[in-house]
Amino acid sequence: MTVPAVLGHLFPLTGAVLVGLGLCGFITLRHPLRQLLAVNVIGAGIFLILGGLGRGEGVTDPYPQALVITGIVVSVALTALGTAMIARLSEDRRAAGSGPDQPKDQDP
Amino acid sequence: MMLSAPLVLVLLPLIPAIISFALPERLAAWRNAANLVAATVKVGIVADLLRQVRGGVDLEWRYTFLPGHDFLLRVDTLALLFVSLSVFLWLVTTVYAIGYFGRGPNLARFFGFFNLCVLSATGVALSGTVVTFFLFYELLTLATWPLVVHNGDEKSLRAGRIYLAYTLAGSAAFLVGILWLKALVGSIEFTAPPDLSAVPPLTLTLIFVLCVGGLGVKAALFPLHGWLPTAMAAPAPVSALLHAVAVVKAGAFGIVRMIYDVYGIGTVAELGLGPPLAALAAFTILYGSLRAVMQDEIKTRLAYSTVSQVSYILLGASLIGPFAVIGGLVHLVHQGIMKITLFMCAGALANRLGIKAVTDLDGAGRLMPVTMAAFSIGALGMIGVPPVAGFISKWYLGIGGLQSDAAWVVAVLAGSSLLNAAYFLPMLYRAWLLPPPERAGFRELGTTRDRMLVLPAVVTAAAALAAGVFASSSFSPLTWAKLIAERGYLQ
Amino acid sequence: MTATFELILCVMILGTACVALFVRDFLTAIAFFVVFGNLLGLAWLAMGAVNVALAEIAIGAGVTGVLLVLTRSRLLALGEEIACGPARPWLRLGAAAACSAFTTLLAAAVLSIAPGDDLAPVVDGLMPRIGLDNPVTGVLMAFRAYDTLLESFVLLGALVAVWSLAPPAAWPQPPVALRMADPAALNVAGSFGRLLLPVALVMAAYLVWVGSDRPGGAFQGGTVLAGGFLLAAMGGAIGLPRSDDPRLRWALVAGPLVFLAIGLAGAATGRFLAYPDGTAKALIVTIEYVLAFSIGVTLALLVAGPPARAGTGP
Amino acid sequence: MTADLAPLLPLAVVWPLVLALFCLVPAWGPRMIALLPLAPVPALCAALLAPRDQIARLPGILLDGGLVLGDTGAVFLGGAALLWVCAGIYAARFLRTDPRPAGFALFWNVVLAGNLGVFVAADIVSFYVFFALVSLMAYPLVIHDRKPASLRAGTAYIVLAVIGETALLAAFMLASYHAGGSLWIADVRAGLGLPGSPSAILWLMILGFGIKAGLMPLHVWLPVAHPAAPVPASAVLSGAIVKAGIFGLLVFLPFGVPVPLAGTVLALLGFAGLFAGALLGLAQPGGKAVLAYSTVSQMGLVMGVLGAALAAGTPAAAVLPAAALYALGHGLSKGALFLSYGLAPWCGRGWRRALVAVALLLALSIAGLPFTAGALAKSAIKGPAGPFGATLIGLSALTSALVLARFLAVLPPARAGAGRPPLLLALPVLALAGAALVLPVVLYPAVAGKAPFAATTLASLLEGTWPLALAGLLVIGALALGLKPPLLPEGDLLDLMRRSVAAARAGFEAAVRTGAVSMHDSQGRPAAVWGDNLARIEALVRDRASIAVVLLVLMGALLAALLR
Amino acid sequence: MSPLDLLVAAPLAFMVAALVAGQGGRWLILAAGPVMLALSAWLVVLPPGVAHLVGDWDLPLGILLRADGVARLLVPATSACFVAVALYAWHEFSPKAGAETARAHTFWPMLYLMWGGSNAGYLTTDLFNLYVTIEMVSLAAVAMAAMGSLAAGLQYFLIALVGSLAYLLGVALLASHYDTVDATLLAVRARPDLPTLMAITVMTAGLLVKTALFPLHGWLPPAHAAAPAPASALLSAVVIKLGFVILLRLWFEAFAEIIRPAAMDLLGGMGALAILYGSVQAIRQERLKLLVAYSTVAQLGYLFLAFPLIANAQNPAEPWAAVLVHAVSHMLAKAAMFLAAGLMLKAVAGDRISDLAGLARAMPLSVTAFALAAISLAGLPPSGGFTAKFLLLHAAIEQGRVVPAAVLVIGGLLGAVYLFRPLSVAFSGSAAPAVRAEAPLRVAAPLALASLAIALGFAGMTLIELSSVAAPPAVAGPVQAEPGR
Repeated sequence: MTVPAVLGHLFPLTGAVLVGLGLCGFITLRHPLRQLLAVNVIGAGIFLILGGLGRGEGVTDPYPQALVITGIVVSVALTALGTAMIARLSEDRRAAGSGPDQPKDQDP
Repeated sequence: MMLSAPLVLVLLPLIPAIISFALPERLAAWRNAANLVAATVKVGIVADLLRQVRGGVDLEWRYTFLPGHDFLLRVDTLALLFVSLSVFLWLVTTVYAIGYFGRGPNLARFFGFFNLCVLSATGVALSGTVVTFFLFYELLTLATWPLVVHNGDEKSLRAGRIYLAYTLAGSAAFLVGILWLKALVGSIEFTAPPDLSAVPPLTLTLIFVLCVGGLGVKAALFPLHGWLPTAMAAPAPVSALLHAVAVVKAGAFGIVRMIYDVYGIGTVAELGLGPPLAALAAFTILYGSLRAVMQDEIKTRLAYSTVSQVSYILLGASLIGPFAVIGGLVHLVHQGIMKITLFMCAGALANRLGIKAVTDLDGAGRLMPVTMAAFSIGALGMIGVPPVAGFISKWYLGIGGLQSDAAWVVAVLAGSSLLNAAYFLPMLYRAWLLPPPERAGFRELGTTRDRMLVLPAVVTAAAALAAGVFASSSFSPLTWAKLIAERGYLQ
Repeated sequence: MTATFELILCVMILGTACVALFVRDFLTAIAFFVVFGNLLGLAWLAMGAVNVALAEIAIGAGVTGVLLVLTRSRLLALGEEIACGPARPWLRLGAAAACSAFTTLLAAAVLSIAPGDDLAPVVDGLMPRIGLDNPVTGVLMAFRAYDTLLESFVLLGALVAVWSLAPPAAWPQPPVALRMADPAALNVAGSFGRLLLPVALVMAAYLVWVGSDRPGGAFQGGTVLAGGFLLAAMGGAIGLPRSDDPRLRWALVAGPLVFLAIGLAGAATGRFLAYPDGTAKALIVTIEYVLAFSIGVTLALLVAGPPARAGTGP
Repeated sequence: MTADLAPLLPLAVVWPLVLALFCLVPAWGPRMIALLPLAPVPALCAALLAPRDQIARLPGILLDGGLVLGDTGAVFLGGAALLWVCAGIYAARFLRTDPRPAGFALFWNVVLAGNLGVFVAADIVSFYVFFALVSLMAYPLVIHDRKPASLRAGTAYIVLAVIGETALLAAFMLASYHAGGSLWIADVRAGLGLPGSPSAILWLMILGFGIKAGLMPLHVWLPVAHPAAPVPASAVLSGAIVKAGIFGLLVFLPFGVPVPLAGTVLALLGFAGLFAGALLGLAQPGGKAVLAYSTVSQMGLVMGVLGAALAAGTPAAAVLPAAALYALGHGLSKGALFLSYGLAPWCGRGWRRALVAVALLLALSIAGLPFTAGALAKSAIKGPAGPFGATLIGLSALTSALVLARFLAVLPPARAGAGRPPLLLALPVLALAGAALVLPVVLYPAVAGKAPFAATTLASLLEGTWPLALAGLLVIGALALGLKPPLLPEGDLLDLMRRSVAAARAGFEAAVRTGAVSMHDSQGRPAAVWGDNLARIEALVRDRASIAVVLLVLMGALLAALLR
Repeated sequence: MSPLDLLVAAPLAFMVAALVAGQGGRWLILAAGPVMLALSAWLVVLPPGVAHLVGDWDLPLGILLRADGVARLLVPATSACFVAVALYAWHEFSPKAGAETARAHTFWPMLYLMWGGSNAGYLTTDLFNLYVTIEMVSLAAVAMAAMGSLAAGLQYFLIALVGSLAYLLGVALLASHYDTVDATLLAVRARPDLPTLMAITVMTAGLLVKTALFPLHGWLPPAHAAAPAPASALLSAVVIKLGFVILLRLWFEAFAEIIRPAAMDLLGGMGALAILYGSVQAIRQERLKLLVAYSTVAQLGYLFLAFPLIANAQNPAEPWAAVLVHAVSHMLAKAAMFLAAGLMLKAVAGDRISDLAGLARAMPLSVTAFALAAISLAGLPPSGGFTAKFLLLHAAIEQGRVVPAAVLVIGGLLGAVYLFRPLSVAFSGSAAPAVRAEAPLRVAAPLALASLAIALGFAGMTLIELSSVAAPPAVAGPVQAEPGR
């Protein structure tokens, strides 16, 4: 295997590892905000795979680029919603006087 | 009209059903009128159909429901037997229900579902394909459930639960059976029994067990009868119709269809399915009677009696002989008329005198002689005392058993008669012979409502008597059952 | 040389990601996450994807970072600790094993895909029909304009969703004030914001303009604009609007609406989201400007969060 | 006879039913009791005038049935109608103060219709219907006074009646089937005589008819039921209704073909009843009970003869007329005796002596005093009875005489102030007694083919008299010594049966209860455990991290499945 | 102009309008309802094979919109649901005391966003475009779920996010591998190699999370049960269907040729477990809305149980139709049930099943709606649910598959058990609780939906014909499709 061939896969492989890391983080981290961060890492990994595999001679395929940009915007929109929810939940918990600690998955 | 007479017949109860659901309580009189008119019209239509079918006219209405599954309504002799029974008893029960409830709560609901129930029963009768039958059979379950839980107390709710559990499980088994059969031999119409020769006997037997097991739930065949006695929590008009026509008969009718129109007697005989079924039916007959003897509540006793009596039909169907078929079919009608009489009377007693248990019956005959007279005729008919109709059924069943080399049938019939006597006669004894509790100023037929409560039972009791006395006249159930047997099953 | 650089870059990306995920202190985590985002931007640059790099740095690292920081401070103000969580050892071990297996499989799959810009020629072949030079913008605004249209609505929807979280009494108050608490800092930020807002406006306009031909475009422009708005708000240069302000609402919907209207106009003349010959560039630029403005406003408000009762700020 | 008299047969049956319907009309019901004597009139006419052996078909009724009047049937019909007429007259007076006249009239008429119908039915279905009517509808007559004793008696009656009905139903089904599906009695009887016919039919018939006719171990209802009914009802029960059972045996048993086993058993049981019935009757305190046991005894005689004839294969022509004659004589006499029992309290002074005289005459006739109608009947029936049977019959005169003497002994005393009995009560007694003493004599030639008393020899005279004389001696001796008979409860075996049934029932109920309790106990608490487990599973799958883990596992599974 | 575009564009336009209109946003349904229903009708009657490329940009790049059987069945049903839910929500999400509230304002734009998103999802064949549409729908869904319980909403949000990303990962792999994400092109190009299978795996898994197939359903019951009734209705009826439709496109269109029977059986098995598990859990619930939510878990199982049945059928058109009919009737019935449940619970001011006593008298129409919906959900005739179950059972028996047949039967019975329990309570008692009369529209909405679900039972042939329009080859003909070869 020639070096450029490996290089061609370098970023996608990094992306794959990022996906795995993010997933591991999502499983082991309990706080929703941290899980949100983990999700963002997964997203970044996916984008790297998508973009990295579209890498050609010197320039990257515009098609995956466009998809990645769309993806990034969607993911920031969702992250915004997520953070807003986390903050509001915390407020509600505080107002209800329950412990601010772990999000409890109790029945509504 | 001529072409779609079956459809009209089936859908007619929809009109009073909708009217009943829609009318507010203060227009109860209009609701009652609508119900009565519809019931009467239906009797008229059926009378006309009886004439036509006797003349050999065949009416059907077909609609492709799913690929390979036709929705077929067909008027044949067997269908008409069931339909005539149901329309007649519908009319009677409508009158009775009006008298029974007066101005109670939930009546709009009651009459609405009552009509749906009749719709389903008519549909069951007129179904021309197995799938059509299944549709109405299931619809029947749904339409009767609200009637069973009508009273809304804990007992009714429990009864409703048990009823659903049994019947839905039954129809599920039935559905599996018919789909299995369909997968093997294609679409199944009653008029054209499928060619089963290519199917392995074991498979056929299994399918038969599934179907008969499924139908046997409604027909209250022995291990599957548990729902029926608890369903007694329903008000009397419901029990009456449930036991006489709608539910149990649908199951029995379905089994008749399965044996004669789907499998065909040849196949059933080849597979040797008749004797086990007959044995089971016989066991049910005796078991139901035995249990009935032990009950104190009147309606429960009647319910076990139904368990026992409906199996007469199955016994007749499974014996596979001309007389047995006739006996089974005619019992379909006779049992209906007699049992509805009993239930209506029981309801009247409970409604007017608060009598629910056998031990409360003391002197009921003195207080409500007309009701008790009707009850007595029904009870005697059940025992098989001639000339009430039950005797005719027993006669044909017995001879049919002998024709099929099953002399034990006679013994079963005899045993059942004795047991029937054992649980009916004490009731008559109490009612007629023991002194009543003091009830000042009680009048049985004081108001119109009273009369509507009592007279339907008199009508059906008279019908039961007439069906026996004039058994061989040209419009008797027996003659019709013979016609069915001749046209269909005696080749 | 390039290879070494890229290798080191990848290692750093992985390292920062690890730290961002698993470090105990959440502020550190955020800091590393922002660095991670910027490194990713570098990676995109290394791949020659300047458009993505811009978006990643502006949105992925910048806006997300701000969001995380703001949320953290809100939670802290409410007394909530953002702990790593009491994950049981066996869970960690299992998760690590499962994720490694997954990663291995994923890596194997990735390795068996040959990288290549096979679609680039196709795109290039189509570019003349819309009269633009930047193929990414071409894909975004023409070939896959449908995606972009829906995406603009996703962004709008996200804001509506965030608004829906408003406590009943808070509607239609502005979001929590972003003003800095420290007067000195506020002063600095205020002047900075006042200065930066026009700059941001100009820069956004420029980014959109060049987007037709060189890297840049509506999203990047919108992000810059949002950054300007946010800084200005922090410095108190501008107040955040009430959510029932009609001007605000029109500003929010203007971009998606214009996009949709032009798309429907295309449908009236031929095909949904088709640009009539010769008008493509003009229409695209129009859409991009309005869209960039709306995106800017939307993003800024997304970061600001749901309407809140006065006095519940950080 | 002319053909236009044919409708008399259906009329004979329908007319009482019409009267019964009138009884249902509230205003008329109580007055219908006055019309009771009219009810059997068409039947009486039919018995005399209706064409013989000509089937009157009833299309559409039951299973296309029909009515026919045979020779035997005519004797039974006529005798029964006569008895019913007399008893009707008696009842019209006797029940004048009864609290439930309408009900009595109703069931009287219904039972009458059934009783008459049995004698004229041409097909087994009609026969069965009429038989059921007469069996079951007699129940209200038995319990008419509603006294506890009557009710108990009624219960015994109805239980055995239903068993009998059921046995008959089964027998008829089998018989009809083996007669090739024919429903005509004639065919059925012919079929029964065929070699292949199952013996069960005969046994069932003996059971069914035997119950009705009081065959020995099945007779238990009779001594309690007959006395329980009002006097006129007792009279018809004992005089006419039991005859339905005898008639059934007569009509269905395949005489002419030897049926050794069934015949012998029937004969043994019958003759056992002949003596045991009489002896048990001696031990009864009540007059009506004594009469009832006498009936058991007399019917035992007839059935014993029938059994003997059946076993020997005696042809029907030799059996039927003699038995019919005997039944006729017994029916009328027993009716008269019952009525006289009811009459006794009304008769003061000389009237009582007259009554006792009539009763004594009747009793002696029944016992077979020579030159009485009873003696004629006995001599006629000895023919088919065979030598052994004839001896037994001869001996039975002793017991019969004793039991009837017992009856005379317990005849109730006159009421205070009783004088001349009411005409409407006395007339029927006289008429019946007359008929009982005359009619057999009149009919004897037709039966025996010779003039009555023609072959009377001294030997036969002695043979007929010595038991009676012995009886007279015994009675006189007993009276002289002041002996009292041991008192037995009515219905001998009945009490025993009742007690054992009660015990069995209690045991069974206890067993059921125990079973139910143990069923309840065995229901454990697996449901709760299941619920807990399900809740735990659900809590697990609701966790985000677990979902992610599951997701990974699922991915692995999917990939594995896809790669397979 | 084509309904394919307008079905997406119109709701988005209404979203904009609702956002701008503020207080008056709810009035828009009066315009949107007829418009969308008309467009749906137009879609149904389009000639077969209608499809077009957005902006006329050709395939490897462009996006194909298509009016196939799936869309023709699901779009009208979705529209019906939305219209009914909107009419129902009319009062609930209205300005209080003349002033806008957050919910009253944001509910309506989100409703339209969800509407547009689901329509877009049904119509497109582009896998990346589908990603955007599921995000549109999820976003609105999360917000609606959060209206009831923030905790449940957050849970839903995070899990859905993971699901979306898994799906996106697959799309990324496919896009790199085949240079297209169009399902119709992939059907031609796809090869059974590791990246493709990996992509199928992660996409499927991600979508299963969104569709809440057992054992990935944990997020669903709390979220669906807590949300306000109209939101619950949309979540249970519409939202989860989108993920399922994408799965259909993947498994029977794009990768029909390379998916092996074992995978089909795996999904079928999970479906079976879902039916049993969901039903058992539903039986155990004491709260009405949780019961209905678990019923959704169970009902979703049927959709997956059908997968192996379709794949192995002699005539796959029938089970294919069955699965679509089931989706449609579940949509209608479940929406109706949630709405009716909302009315009933509001009337008694409780949330437990035992609170419903006597309601059959007090609010017969709502109970009727609930009952009709229950009939369809339990698969009792005559109803769409029955037609679907009937066809599935038929297929299972025809193929001699005992386990699916048994599960279908048992599932139906369990369904009846849990659905008739609340009804039974509603029928109980003899006194009618005093209940404030509801607005006719609110009462009519669930009733109309439930009646539709029942009415579907009478239109079996039409539904089957519709479902076969432009069906993928794997499910079209009577020719045996050999998945996996």
